[in-house]
Amino acid sequence: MSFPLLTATAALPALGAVLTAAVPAARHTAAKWLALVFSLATLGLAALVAVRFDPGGARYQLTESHAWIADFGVRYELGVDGIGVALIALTALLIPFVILAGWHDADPDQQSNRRWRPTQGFFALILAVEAMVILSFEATDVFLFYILFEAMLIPMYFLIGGFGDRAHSGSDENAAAQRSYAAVKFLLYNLVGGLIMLAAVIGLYVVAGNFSLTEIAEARAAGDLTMATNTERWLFLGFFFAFAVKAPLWPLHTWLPNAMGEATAPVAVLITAVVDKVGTFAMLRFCLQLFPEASKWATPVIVVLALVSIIYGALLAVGQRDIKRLVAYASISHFGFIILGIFAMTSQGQSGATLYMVNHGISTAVLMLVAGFLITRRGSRLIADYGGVQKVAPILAGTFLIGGLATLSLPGLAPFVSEFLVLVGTFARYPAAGIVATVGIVLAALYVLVLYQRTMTGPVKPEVRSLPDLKARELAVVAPLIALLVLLGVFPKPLTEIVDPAVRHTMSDVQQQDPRPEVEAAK
Amino acid sequence: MNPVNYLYLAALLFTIGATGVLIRRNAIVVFMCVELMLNACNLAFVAFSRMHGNLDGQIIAFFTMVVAAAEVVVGLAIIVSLFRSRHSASVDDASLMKL
Amino acid sequence: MENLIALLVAAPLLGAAVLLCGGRRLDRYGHLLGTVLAAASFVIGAVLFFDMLGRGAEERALYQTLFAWVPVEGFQANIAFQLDQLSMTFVLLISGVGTLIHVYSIGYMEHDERRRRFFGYLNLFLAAMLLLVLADNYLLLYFGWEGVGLASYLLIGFWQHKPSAATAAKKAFLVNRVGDIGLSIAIMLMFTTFGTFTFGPVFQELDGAGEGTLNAIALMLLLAACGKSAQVPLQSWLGDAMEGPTPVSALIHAATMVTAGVYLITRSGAIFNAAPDAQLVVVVVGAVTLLFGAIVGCAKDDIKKALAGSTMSQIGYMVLAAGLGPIGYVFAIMHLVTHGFFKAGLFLGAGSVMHAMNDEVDMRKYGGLRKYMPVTFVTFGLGYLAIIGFPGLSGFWSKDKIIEAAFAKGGAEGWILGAVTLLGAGITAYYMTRVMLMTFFGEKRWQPAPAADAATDVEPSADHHPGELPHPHESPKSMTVPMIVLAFGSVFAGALFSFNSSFVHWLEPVTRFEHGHPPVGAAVITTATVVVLLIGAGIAYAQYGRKPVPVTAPRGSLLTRAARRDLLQDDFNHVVLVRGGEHLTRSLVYLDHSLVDGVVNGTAASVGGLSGRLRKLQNGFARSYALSMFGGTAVLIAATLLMRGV
Amino acid sequence: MSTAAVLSAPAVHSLWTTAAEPVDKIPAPTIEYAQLAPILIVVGAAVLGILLEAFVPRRARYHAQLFLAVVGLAAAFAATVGLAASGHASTQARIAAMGAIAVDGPALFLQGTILLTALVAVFTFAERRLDPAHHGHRVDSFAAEAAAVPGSEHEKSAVKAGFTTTEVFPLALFAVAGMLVFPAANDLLTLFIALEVFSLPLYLLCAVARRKRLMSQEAAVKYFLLGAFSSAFLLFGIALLYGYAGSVSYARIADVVDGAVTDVDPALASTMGNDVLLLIGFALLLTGLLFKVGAVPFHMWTPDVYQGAPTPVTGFTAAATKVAAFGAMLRLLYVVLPGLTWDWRPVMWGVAIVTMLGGAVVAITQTDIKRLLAYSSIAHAGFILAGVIAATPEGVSSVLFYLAAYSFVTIGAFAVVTLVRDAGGEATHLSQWAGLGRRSPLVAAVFAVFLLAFAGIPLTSGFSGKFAVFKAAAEGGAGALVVVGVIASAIAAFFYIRVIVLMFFSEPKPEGPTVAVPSPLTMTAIGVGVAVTLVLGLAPQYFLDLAGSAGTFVR
Repeated sequence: MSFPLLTATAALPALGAVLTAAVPAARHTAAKWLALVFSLATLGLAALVAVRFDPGGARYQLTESHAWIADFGVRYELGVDGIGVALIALTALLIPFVILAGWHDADPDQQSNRRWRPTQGFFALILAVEAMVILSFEATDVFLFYILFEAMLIPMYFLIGGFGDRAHSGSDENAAAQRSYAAVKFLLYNLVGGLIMLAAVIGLYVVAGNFSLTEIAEARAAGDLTMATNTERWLFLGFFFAFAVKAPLWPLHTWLPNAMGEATAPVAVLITAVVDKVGTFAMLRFCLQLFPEASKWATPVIVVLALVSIIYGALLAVGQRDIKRLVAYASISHFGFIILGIFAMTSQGQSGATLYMVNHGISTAVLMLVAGFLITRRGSRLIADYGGVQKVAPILAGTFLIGGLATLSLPGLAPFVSEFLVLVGTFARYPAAGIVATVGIVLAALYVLVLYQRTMTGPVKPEVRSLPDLKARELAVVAPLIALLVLLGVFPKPLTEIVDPAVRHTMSDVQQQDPRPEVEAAK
Repeated sequence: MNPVNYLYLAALLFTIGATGVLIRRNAIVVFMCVELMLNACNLAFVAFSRMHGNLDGQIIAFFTMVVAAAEVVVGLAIIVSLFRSRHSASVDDASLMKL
Repeated sequence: MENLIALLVAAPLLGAAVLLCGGRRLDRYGHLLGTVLAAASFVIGAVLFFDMLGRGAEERALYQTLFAWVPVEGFQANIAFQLDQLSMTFVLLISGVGTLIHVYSIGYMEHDERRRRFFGYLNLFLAAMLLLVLADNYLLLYFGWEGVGLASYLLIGFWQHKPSAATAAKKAFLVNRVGDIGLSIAIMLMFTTFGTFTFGPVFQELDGAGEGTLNAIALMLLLAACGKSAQVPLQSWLGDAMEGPTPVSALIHAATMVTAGVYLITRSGAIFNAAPDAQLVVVVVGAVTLLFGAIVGCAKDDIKKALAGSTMSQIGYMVLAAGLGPIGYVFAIMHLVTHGFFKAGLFLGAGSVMHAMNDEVDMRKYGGLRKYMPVTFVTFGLGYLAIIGFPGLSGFWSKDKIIEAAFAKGGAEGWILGAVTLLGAGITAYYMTRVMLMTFFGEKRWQPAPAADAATDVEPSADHHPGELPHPHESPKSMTVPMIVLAFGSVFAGALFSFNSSFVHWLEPVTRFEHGHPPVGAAVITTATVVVLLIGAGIAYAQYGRKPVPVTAPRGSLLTRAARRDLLQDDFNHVVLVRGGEHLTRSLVYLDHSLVDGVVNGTAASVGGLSGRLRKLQNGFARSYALSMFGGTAVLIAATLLMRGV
Repeated sequence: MSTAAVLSAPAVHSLWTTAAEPVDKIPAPTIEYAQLAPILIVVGAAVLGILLEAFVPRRARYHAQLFLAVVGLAAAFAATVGLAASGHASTQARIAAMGAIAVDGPALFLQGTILLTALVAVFTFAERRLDPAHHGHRVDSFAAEAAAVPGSEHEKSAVKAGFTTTEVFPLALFAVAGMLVFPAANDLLTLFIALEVFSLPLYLLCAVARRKRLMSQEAAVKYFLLGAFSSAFLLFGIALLYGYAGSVSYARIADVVDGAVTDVDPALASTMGNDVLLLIGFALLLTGLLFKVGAVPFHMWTPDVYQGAPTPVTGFTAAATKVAAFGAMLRLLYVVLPGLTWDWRPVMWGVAIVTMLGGAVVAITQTDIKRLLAYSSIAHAGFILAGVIAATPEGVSSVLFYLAAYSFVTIGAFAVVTLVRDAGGEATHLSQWAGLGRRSPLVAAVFAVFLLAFAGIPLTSGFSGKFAVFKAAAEGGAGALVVVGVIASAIAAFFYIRVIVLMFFSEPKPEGPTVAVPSPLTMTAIGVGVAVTLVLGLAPQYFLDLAGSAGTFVR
């Protein structure tokens, strides 16, 4: 038996979480370093996964399979395809930066008692989320995936509710109340989604008798397993609902602005850049693969919802007065693009959607983390409280602008590639949808530039006059991410190479072919 | 006499007992009504026993009496201690816990 | 040789990267580095140009593929360049004028503490613009297209502390984005139609596509061109873009970037030729903008805005010419190049004047400057003569050809277009004469410099002395030399291009060329043009040369007032788009909270309310609990019996 | 117990027919002592406990009783394991005590669960470190002298003398004995007797709280009256079934219901034809059992009793009663009335739905942690009912698994409740729990684990159980029930989360309660709860196998 690399990649951060949590209260700095070291080691393992992965090889690689709960037809089955590798890499990559960015977010205050160890808890929870997210990208057993899908809510919930932003728009009690409202909303939305999925998971078992993604897919392809049309549709809806809540898709999105607004910036990044990706990833892997017919059946509605998300999210972003909520609504718009790409059922769309997941993760991380640095300095999330920051903190403003430009999909930065692929892929199948989605890029420019203009330009407000520019630690967080944005914007080939074969498989799962160009079709 | 009539009587007694439980306030009386219900059961047992021509029902009736006696012991102990604390045996007065 | 192409882009890109990431330690040499790298690009361009001249007309194009950019199943986009005569023309224009403006900026931005960054942005612009014209496919072109948009955004808003500059920058980017939708959709259409968006294959496969599709593609490309080239209806950003430093206006908003739309249409000539309906729209857009810009230019008192109106108008000429098809492409590009010289020169002249006048832009507060700034006056004057089409100067050669081509369109259309272009020439003469007279002639109307406005946080520049009258002086060498070079271009470029139809022959392999046959003789048209421009100039002289110019603008006619407000287009935008948009977003924010969230919260609340009511059943009375049990039993019995139907 | 032997149908018959003949010798009933060992050990321990109460000096009683109870329960558990190991759960399953008691898989599994639960509960009964010592005497949760009037001189002197109600141990043992018999009962009379044997001690246990005695007594009265009321229904149901089948033996009734009897006399023929007897009798019988499991609308005693009873007793009642009652219900529905499946399933559907939704909905607005847990237990009863409804062997084993998982979480949760105290005893109002996570992160975290398990979050036993039950229900054709269950779970999640929010995200109040440091007894109880919760959540396979192999009833 070979070394269980995939398990190790997930187990390492889990181990890190346990060890971090166990650090004595007085040694909270040690806890941070420990967490950072573990996250970097995880990144190393993730890199190893990427290296060991052979784009031309089998669909699922580095597979592991062990008996687990035979009674439920559940096995501990892992395996990655290109999409999984890309997202594991994203997760492992972002966590060290999240940790570094949140370095002081959970420092204990003086008067808290000795048993309350916020720092240890904060970093342990982040690592726990990392472990679960990575494992969920690796799971090829539906049940295993479901368990992780649900279980990761708990550490996220504590991260949102327990370590809220110290900057807020109201009084202290108000902030605590809002934060716990946001955490509860996050948990309940996702839990409801998850429970509905649970019903579908059980239904799937009743129909298929086991939870192995590969086995079910093979049986379906071979005709050994047939689902009644209605059954398949109901099951699909059950799965999709959960993923749509997580993603989030309009109109199930309202938890995201609250959660991202109230959480600290690194946690907000964790939500939108990492955890939410599990939802879109699962649409691509589970919805399409398990229920190809129902996926096709539901596509028109989902495409419309995705379009609404794109436009609606962008318009609401324009209307926000709170920086972090603005970024949250922008993310909703972007998730619309991802979902649109997935359900366009073209290779460009799905490759684009996968790339989009990665790129959106990085670009939002830049924008959100810089916004977090800014907010921590000034102690307010309200756009109106800023002005002229560019003058006093040019590097901060510059990095913020780059994050914003990535968000509006400027060519040369990574999100452009993915967004364009999604648009092209959508347009090829649904021209009208492609055109409507294109409007989203104008609105993206609007909310990004309005945000930049109001916060960074114009006369320097007295309150921001003494804001320091980015410190070395903060620059160390942002600079590599920006470099990555540029690299993936100009040379995304390493990513497309591993994603492409996986998308081909998915396309054949749903028995879809790309529409042929008009000229060729005519010949 | 038609054995079914005994059953009707048993059902009647049972219903009277149940109604008593629902409408009487005094815990002792409520408890007596429960006893009445148990005795209605006994009547039914005995009647059925006779109908079927086996002894099971009659033996059960004895058991029921024993159980009823045990219930009296426990019940009265509880009710009496409640009465001594509250100087009232009304079940409606004992409503500290609600909602 | 083709390996040099990438260097064209790489040189300024390197400059941008070094200058923008380098930090303060580069402040002292940054501008020089930027200028040298811009010049390097020009030198490489020149080398490639002479190399190109050495080959036969049909073998001149060079290709270079760097690497696969977005290789996805069925979708192949490369970072690959195509350097043909059309691209070469632009490369020389961009890097040439760009270098001059770098030089000019050394002096112009001398006192700005963020000069290094300014040069970084300029280099970024050059790189993006070169990428735009060198791309061998539409997606890479789009890369450059947005890249110049970004550079334009950064440079318009360079003085970010001024809210007006920040707003103008944002507006420019946004309006351009609207145009970009067109380019995106055009690329998508090409992809679904041809399976590719590389120039060569697309143009070869055109026969296989339906005319409707081609019209759609062409119209989308036109939309993109309208955004970038400030054509009606997306012209509104250009006037505001004058908030940027003047060298920026000269380079980006006069000579190069704004002409990218013309490049796009010319580059896609094959598509437009196959889409006559779309071509008609192109012509109409060009004609409308031509007059629109000219009228706006007549009413503006801000020297840069007047020139901006002129730019719009001149690009209108180019677009119109490009819309005429093979009879016009060459002249569109020719006018583009000559316009690049004289308009850049005019802007630099304007910048020189502003530099001397405490950054005053209102021409009503100039007057009589010819004596104080002789070099500026002469170079500006030559540019003026060139733009109005004074016979023999550059503008004459290129504009005259366009007017001819417009008449040659034939039929009623030909007459209408010809008339419009002629009228435009007259108006051009009018407003340019007005600018000339108000600035350099007449008596001094100088005003004391306003006190530095604390609210806008403008730092006083070195020669900014609040409360004093300006002391106009000639600008330093670094500024005047580029102006002189451009003046040479303004004077001689047209003749050079027209000599032996050299420009036509140069571009013909790329754009194709057909001789137009105007209904009247060329000489007649030329004469008419000269007459019209004399009339225009004469009216202007009558209004502004003979009478003193009031320092405060008179109220003016309805048209004048409308023209001052950009023919009310901004008001329309404000009311419909800005206000409407604000209402829309505000109501959506409200709806998101009350409706989308409200449904969920309402459900939660109603469950909670139900809970509260059900809770009341638990009233603490043992007897009611017993009743519940009794009732439950009854229901249970009834249900059981009912099930059986007993 | 030996009397039950007389009732086995053939024996009675011969007795009846030979009554007139001279009696040479009375045929002695056969009792399989070994197979009944768990029950007998517990009964013996209980009886011994009474004797201890009578003869052991007061100061030694606590330790003696505790020792006896623990040893008795542990021995009984060992006996259960031994029986299961020797195949009595599967191949050797048979009916013992002349037809009165079944020794088979479900019975042994449930008995084992009850015994373990009881063992843990006894630990919490014995906890004496939570309250400060009174007059130098350590005190537990039970009144010094339950008979004394609250606040009277009599009570004070009892407290001063250091009296304790050590009777709770034998009472608990009797209750356990009844619970052991309840799911194993193989005739209706044994069922009834077992019901009373475990109910009556519980009524008393509810009444003996040391603090808040009025509430304790009120809880006892309510529990007693309603319990007696329900057992009357049960008994009348038994009477009707007896009338229908002419026997109270499960096997016989099942045969009569199926029409599989050969010796039909005219009386039986006439009653057999009367399905009304059967159906009403069944409905009444079900009423009695649904009361014990706390299903809507027979649930209303639950919150009041859970709140008023001493918390260790609440935990014990909540966990063990549910196990026993569901065990009996399973046997009744699967062994006695499989022929009525089409009659009882729709009714049970209805009950399950209103129970799941009712419990979850009303719990939302609760303000007392014990009442909240009570409503939660109601909702859980609904989930378990969904498994019962499956009417398949998987349904049985899923319910067995769920019960095992649920009971340990429940006992653990109530054990944590005993720790959070202020001057007035346990601080059960939710507002007092605000900020607990900051004061005592560990206790709060443990309680959060229990709450998450109640909510059915993956990686806890609650999820495994819920999944097993819902899976069985779906496979058994009750997909719609699963959907309702999912909705109810979602509603339920809300209030579990509310408590977690309160503990972790609210600022602690300065005058808030303190968390007592318990003795190893309670720590063990809580530790076992956490361990079982996590083990059954992460690696439930062994226990699922166990429950699966124990899924067949002997008939």
